[in-house]
Amino acid sequence: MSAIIIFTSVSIAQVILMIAMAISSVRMFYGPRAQDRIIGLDALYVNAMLLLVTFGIGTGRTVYFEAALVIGLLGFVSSVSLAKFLMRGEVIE
Amino acid sequence: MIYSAADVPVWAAAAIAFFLLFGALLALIGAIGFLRLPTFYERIHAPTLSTSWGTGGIMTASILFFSIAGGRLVAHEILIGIFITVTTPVTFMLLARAALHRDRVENHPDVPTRAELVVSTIQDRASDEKGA
Amino acid sequence: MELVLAIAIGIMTSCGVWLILRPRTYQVIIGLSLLSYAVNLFIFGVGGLKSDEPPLLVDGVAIETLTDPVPQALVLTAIVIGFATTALFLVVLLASRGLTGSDHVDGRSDRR
Amino acid sequence: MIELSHHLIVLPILIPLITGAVLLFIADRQRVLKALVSLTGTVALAAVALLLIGIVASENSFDGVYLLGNWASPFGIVLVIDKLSALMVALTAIMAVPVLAFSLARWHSAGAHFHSLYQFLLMGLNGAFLTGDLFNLFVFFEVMLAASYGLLLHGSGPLRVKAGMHYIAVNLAAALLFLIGVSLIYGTAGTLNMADLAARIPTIEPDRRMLMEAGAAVLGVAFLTKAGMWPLCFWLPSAYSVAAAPVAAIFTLMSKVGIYIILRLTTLLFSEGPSAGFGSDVLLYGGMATLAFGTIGVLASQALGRIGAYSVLVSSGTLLAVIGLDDSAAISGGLLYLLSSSLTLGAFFMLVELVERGQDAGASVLAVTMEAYGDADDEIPEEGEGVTMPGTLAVLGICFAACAILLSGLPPLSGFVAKFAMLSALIGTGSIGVPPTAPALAVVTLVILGGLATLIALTRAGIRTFWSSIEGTVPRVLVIEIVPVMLILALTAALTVKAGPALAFMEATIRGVTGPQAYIGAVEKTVPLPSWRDLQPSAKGD
Amino acid sequence: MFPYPLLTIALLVMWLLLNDFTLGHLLLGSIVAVFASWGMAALRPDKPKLRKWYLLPKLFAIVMVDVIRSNLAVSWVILRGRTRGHHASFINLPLDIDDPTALAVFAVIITSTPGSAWLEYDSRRRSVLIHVLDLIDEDEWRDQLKNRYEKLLLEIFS
Amino acid sequence: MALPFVGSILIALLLRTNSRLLPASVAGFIAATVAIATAALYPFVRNGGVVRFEAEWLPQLGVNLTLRMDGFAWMFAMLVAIIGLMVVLYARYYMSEDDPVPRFFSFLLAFMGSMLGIVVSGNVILLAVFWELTSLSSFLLISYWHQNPAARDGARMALTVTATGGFCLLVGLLILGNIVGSYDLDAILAAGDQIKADPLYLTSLVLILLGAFTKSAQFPFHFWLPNAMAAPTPVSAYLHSATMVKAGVFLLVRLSPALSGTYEWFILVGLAGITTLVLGAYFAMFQQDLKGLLAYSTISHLGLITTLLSLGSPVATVAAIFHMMNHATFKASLFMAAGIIDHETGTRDMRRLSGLLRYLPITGRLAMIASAAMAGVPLLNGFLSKEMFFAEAVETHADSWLDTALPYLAVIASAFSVAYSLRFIHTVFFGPPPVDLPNPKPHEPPHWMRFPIEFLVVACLVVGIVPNFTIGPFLEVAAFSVLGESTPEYSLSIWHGFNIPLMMSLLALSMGIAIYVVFRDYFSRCDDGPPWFRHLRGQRIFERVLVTLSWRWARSLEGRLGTRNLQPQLRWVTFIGFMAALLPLYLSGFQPRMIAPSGVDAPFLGMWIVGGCLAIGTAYLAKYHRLAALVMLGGVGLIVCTTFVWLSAPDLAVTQLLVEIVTTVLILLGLRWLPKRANTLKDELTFRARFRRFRDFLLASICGVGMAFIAYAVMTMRVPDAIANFLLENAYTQGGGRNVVNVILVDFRGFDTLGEITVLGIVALTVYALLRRFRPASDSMAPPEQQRAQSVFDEQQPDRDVGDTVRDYLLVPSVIMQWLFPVVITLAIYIFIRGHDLPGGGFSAGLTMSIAFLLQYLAGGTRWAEERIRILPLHWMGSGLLVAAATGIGSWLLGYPFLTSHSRYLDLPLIGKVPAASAMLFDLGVFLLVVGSTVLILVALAHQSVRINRIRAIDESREEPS
Ligand code: NA
Ligand code: NA
Repeated sequence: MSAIIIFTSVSIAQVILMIAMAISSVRMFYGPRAQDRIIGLDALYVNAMLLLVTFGIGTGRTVYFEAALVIGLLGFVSSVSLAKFLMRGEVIE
Repeated sequence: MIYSAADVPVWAAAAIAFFLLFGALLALIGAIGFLRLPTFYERIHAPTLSTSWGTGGIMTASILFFSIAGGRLVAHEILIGIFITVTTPVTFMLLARAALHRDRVENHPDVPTRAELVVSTIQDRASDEKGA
Repeated sequence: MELVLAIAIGIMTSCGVWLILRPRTYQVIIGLSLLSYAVNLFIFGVGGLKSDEPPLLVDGVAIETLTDPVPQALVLTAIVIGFATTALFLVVLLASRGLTGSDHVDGRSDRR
Repeated sequence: MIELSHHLIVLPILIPLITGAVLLFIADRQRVLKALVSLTGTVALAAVALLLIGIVASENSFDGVYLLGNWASPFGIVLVIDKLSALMVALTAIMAVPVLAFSLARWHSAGAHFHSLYQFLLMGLNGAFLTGDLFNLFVFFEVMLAASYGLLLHGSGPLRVKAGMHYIAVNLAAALLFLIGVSLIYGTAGTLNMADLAARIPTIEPDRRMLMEAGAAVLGVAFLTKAGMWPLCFWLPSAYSVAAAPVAAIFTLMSKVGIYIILRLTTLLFSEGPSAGFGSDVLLYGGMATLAFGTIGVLASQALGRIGAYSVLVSSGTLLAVIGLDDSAAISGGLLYLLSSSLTLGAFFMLVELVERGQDAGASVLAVTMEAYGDADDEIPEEGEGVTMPGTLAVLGICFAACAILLSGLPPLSGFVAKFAMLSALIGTGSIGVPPTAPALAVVTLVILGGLATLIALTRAGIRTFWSSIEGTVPRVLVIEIVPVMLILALTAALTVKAGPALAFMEATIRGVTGPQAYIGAVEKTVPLPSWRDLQPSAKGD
Repeated sequence: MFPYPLLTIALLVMWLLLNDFTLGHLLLGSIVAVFASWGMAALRPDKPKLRKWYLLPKLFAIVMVDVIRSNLAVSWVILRGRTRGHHASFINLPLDIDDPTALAVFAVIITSTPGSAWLEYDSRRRSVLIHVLDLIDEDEWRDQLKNRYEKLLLEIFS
Repeated sequence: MALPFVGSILIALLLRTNSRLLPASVAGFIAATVAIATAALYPFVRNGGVVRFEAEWLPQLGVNLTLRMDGFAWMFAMLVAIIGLMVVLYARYYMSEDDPVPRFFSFLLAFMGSMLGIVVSGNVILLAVFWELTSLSSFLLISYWHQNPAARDGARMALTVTATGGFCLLVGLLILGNIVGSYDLDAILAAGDQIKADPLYLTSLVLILLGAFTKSAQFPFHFWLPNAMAAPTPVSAYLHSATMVKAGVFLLVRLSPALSGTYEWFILVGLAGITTLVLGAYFAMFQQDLKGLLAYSTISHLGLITTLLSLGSPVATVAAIFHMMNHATFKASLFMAAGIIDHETGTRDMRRLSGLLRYLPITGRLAMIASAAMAGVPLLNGFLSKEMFFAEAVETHADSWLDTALPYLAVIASAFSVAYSLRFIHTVFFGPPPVDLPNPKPHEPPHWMRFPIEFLVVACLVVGIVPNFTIGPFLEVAAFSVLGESTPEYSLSIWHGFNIPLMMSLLALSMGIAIYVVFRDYFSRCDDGPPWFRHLRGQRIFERVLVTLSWRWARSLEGRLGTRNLQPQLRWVTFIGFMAALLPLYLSGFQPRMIAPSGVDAPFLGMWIVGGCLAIGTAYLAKYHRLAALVMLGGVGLIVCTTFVWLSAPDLAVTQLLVEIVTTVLILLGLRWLPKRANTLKDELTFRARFRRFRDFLLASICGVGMAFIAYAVMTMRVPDAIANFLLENAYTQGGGRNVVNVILVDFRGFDTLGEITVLGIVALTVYALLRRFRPASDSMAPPEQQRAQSVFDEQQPDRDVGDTVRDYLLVPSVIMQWLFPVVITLAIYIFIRGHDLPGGGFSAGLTMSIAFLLQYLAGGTRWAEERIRILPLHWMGSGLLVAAATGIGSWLLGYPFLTSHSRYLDLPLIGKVPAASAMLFDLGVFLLVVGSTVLILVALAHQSVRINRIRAIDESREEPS
């Protein structure tokens, strides 16, 4: 029973997160501004991270955690660089 | 080590399912908001749904699942929560500031210029002092 | 799964090939990146696709069910080398741009 | 315990690696120390290579398989030294010393980290020659390529950067094909070890084998790009002609890596069994096309550097066509030709720089890089230390003539001997009474035309360079620059005199590679040492 | 030796969360934590004057609750769609805190709370521009920001 | 025989001497020694004997240093040696002090050696070797005065023509070798019938004849010889009359037993010979240059010899050999005489020369005798052989029009030769004294300079008068060695009665005189070259053909078949890559198996719908929206990363993610230096552009489809016995790790990893080296517009300083990023340590560590970061490589191969068992290198912004004073 509950909820959560990712990627394509695209990427990262965690719950393994952890801690680095590039035209001054 | 969902009691499974769906739905709402809100400054509020309790919900679900299925506290998901909370604002702040800069360069009417802000700050300070 | 991944590889290959045939250096570098994604997934795929059978030895899990680790190791090497060459190509295109003043792959001056 | 001498096999890879790594600790300012370390490493490499070829040549029983990490053959990576790989390693090492010496006159200080890159290039070359594993081959290919990118760009300047970008782009694409090919082979044959692959081919069921062959073909495209087969070769003339002289000289070996691997793999995988003869037509006609294109290019070129670069194509085309003809006697001659043409072209590229130095053409490339902007971190020191040689022009002229004779295959130097050995096998006494085949005759014709074109082009260019210059400014050449050139040319002379034994060695080499059984047997019979882990059972488990 | 004790402890906790709670990892984690805090020391950041650090949990709790509340609020705004509309606006807020770390904490709190975003800080004027998604009563917002968070932060970072 | 080469080198070593005597003496000594040595061999060859010498060279290919001297070779060798000696003697006086004499004698001896080599080769390949050597030495000798353009061009032409012929000859000989099975001359000569019956006979014959004809200047390859007259006269005398040009006919004689006697031989050789004979003589009459006249005469005489050889009859062969000798003697002496005239008067133009007999009485008379021999006047040697020629000409050899026409043509050519001989003598030595000579006071040369002419003229006379007592026996021996048993009976006497040949001789003589008398005035006035053909000069045609062929056509072909642009190259690579995969499958009829696809996972499908769209979006936006393309590329990378997680590759996911991050930052760092590109300027789509796009689109599409097809085919294929099984089974028991991927990376295939990190290191070094020289394009020099706008803003605000905006902007982020520094370091260590058993490892850890550094650069800027953290990337890299290598070498000490890993569990107090594998140490090396390289690359790029400020400052300070 609990296996079914968990399996079902994980599956639904994954589909929902998938849809969220798809929506984020729409902004990545249409913008209209670079800022929107970058936030889209950031959102994509976060949603993907969540997806990975749900995947971990679904499989009952902790080995996929590291990927999520790396996104959580370092995923922002690329968006920060992009953001700084927008603001200053240069990433490292 | 592989944790089996069958080892989890039903109440816990229900709780896990709740947190999972709660988190996922927040993430989805955030995404929808991000898509639908009309201006950039409004749009940046939406994704924080998934970085705050969206993440929170799913991390809680994960902590519950692994701790209960494994029989001992597994809480490293907290770290993800903390990291996401600390790092996402950095991007958003920088992007918002960049947007502000560009809007000011383009003389966007809705965006306050620094001159206006200086005036309002002085007024505020004055009123604060009055209040004090 | 196989079909989905195969089509995905195909799409990335197409986009990558299209881009590396373009005249701007930036398009070429993006194309090479896309192509290396495609190729990495391709290498990864030759071992067969299995979900949730990572090649980690855990007591009680039959070895036969695990995913082939060799392609994974190859992909890791390929990722590293791909990263290195992307960095290199980037710098070379910068140098070319600096020396010729153009970002055309043949250093031609553009109609700007 | 294995004998210490067995470790010799891995040394051609390790010596340059360690030398290159040690060089990283030495600051650029300490040029002399850097040069000294680099030279020491290269000389040590040459010593090891000679030792190896000596062992391989003398003993038939030499156990030439090295199990890296003590893993049994198809599971780990093996290094295999047979006569062919020993020959290539020796060629590399022997070329490396004079070329490095040449670079010490000025080129090594034309940019940062020349010596490290040079050592890593040697490492890549040797690794590619020695490895018995397809993916490891990819890795060493990349080591070699990465180092070659660096070296090609050494000295910078618009010409080099443009050629470098094309070179890199094409080779990146080829590297991707390499990966596709290797992984297809793994996905269909389940192994990466070349010997194991050869042994498995007969047992693979048809549809897997078809896919495996497709993989091999894709892999072949990568090698052919490196070897410079038409129409995958357009990057080569530009890259080789703009590279710094010592770099171009050592690059001549790089196109031979492609040839070496094609020879190795065709003999190993496609010489018998169900896939026999796979791809040989492509090699034959591709080789002929390359030969023709190279010939046209040689004729069309005015600059000596481009003539040299197109000669590389001529050389590649000849070898590919000969391999495609699949005649072991001709391939033996081809090996001799490979040796001779590599040495000659190496010497030629260095010579070109010396010769053109008087004409300001080469100097202008340097001058571009000299654009100073305040930070003088790497200026190229003007030459002038040391005494210029007396009779410089005469010596240069003699060397040039020797190169022209060698490249065009005129008697009596090794260029002729090698071409003769090939042609003789294709139409000569090798097959009494059996008329030569039409493709063989076509190859012969192209080889002869190639030689003729080279002769015409080099005479034209040589006359213009040495005799027509009115002002007659004698280039200032240092002893350390001309002696390496002469040394390499002396080697070709030695090859001429000792042509008989040399050819005998080549024949033995080819006997060793035709028919995969010897190679497969050598690899299979090598078993790992009893494991350290097995010796200490207590350490097992957790 | 221990330049940032609080940081070192936090890192140790992080280590233990990542690995198992064993004696070995305690030891190893301590070494790693000390090593990493040396790395921090090398950066020579402006050292935060952390005074009442024990108030941090209180701040944390307040924020958690506020975040949940604003999560729901913002969700509502989004789901309601355009039909009803909302009132997005900029607020300029003069600040009393000037410690960089405190400012950072403040910024993180504001930004990670859905519905408000930290846009621009002006060091000369010591004021910050904040964007609010659905501004119903500006004074209430100001009040909440100043009294709920800034005051507490001022206490923590003297 | 090696002697001349030794001498050549010896003299080359004397290059610096100024003396003319020393090199000449050495050369003379060597020539004399050769002559004496050869003479000493006479007893051995006299009775049909053969002297052989063999040294091994290429035994496998049947080519050894086989020297073989029979009578014919002996005779030729004597000729080479004696005339060589004479020429050396002559040259010793001829060469001026200003010339680099040692070089001359060195080349001359080299030539002599090569020529002797041809003569005594007992192996046809060896013969070909010496053949080309004569071409080379001839080239060097003709271009001896290389400051003279004519000498250069003449030399080049001679080399091109003769070397081409040489190559043909070589192939022809190779085919002969194929027919006979040996390159040995004796074997080939013995296999005449076999050769003539072989289907390849004609091919071989044509190729060999091409060799012979080019060397012997037969029509239509004759044109190089007159141009070779730019050489010093001794060279002309020696090479271009007496010896080298004889090599061709020598070869014909040599191989005649094997090749001659067929109709093809007769037609090919005869046609060439007769044409050359007639045309050469005809052309010679109209030459104004003394040496030109002699050169064409030589051509004509060579044609005569060739014609004789075409006939195939034994007597004709004897006559040919005889005429070779005769021609050598009189033509050499005539050249030397011409050389003296040139030397004394300073010109060789017959229009300027006149009445020289009064100044050069002896030389003049010698020349007259030699000319008479050339014209075939009785009592001289030329008469005898020409008489034999006439006798053969009237006989029928092969029934054809050629045979019928031969006697008439022979007489006509002979008449021409009388005419030009007469002209030579009459113009130069008779008539009024010359006016305005460059050298107004010609006089007889030193006696020893004239001696060679005297010697040779005496030889002409003696042979002409008493042939049987002089040349007779030797000719007999030579003829016998060629013809063997079929050596004919022939008579060398002067008087055979009034027969047809004599009538022909007389007719020719009188016709020749008549021609000269009639056309005398025309000859003395006309331009150089014969009428009608004057403008059709071989040289010019040759040059034009060469230029067209080797220059224009080659260039246009090079352009057509090759490219110097990148796009076509990449198009080729992708196309051929596609074909390489497709063709084998198509040809073998491959069909993918349709296994039931393992159930499609909805999120996975969704992921790739997103991923595919992002990829297409990337391709679409990459041209005008670089940043957008980069963002979307990052999205694709993220999807790839989740795919790895989904499909059981957590290690790959982590690595991919980290690489993704670093790559994005890298490209952003680079984007700063690329030009701004606005999409307002759309390319106008010409038809060409449309077509190109369509083609590329097609190529991209088929590549994609093909790749998908193959990917699907291989993914659905199961390999039963892949090596993976072993690796999975032994990773823990033997490799000591539970993460099999990591065990493969650091143990099973650790060598790959060693190479891979080297690649990364190399690239970092290259990036660094290249960026040290980096100078941005002028439009990227200025600070980005955002920075400029912000600075302006700061300046305008009364209460702000420049830089305040950026300071405020980064205030909060930098605090956070600083605090993250130790956290990321901890994460890096964590990833590193767990790698062996769980996902992670040195590479991911290294990348994480470098991101930690990167963040500090981002937060505080380059200066700020470098004031605080001193990273020495090169040392990290060096240590990484050394640690990895040392770990590998460490196993040697235990007697194991490189990189054998050793693991054990250490029992530590309090902590318990701790795994300690040498593979961890190796992984440490990886870690160090990755950190070093990544940081070096990023920092080198980041530094450009700092550097640009410096450059800008310098530029500004430069501009200000001016
Ligand atoms: Na917010
Ligand atoms: Na101001």
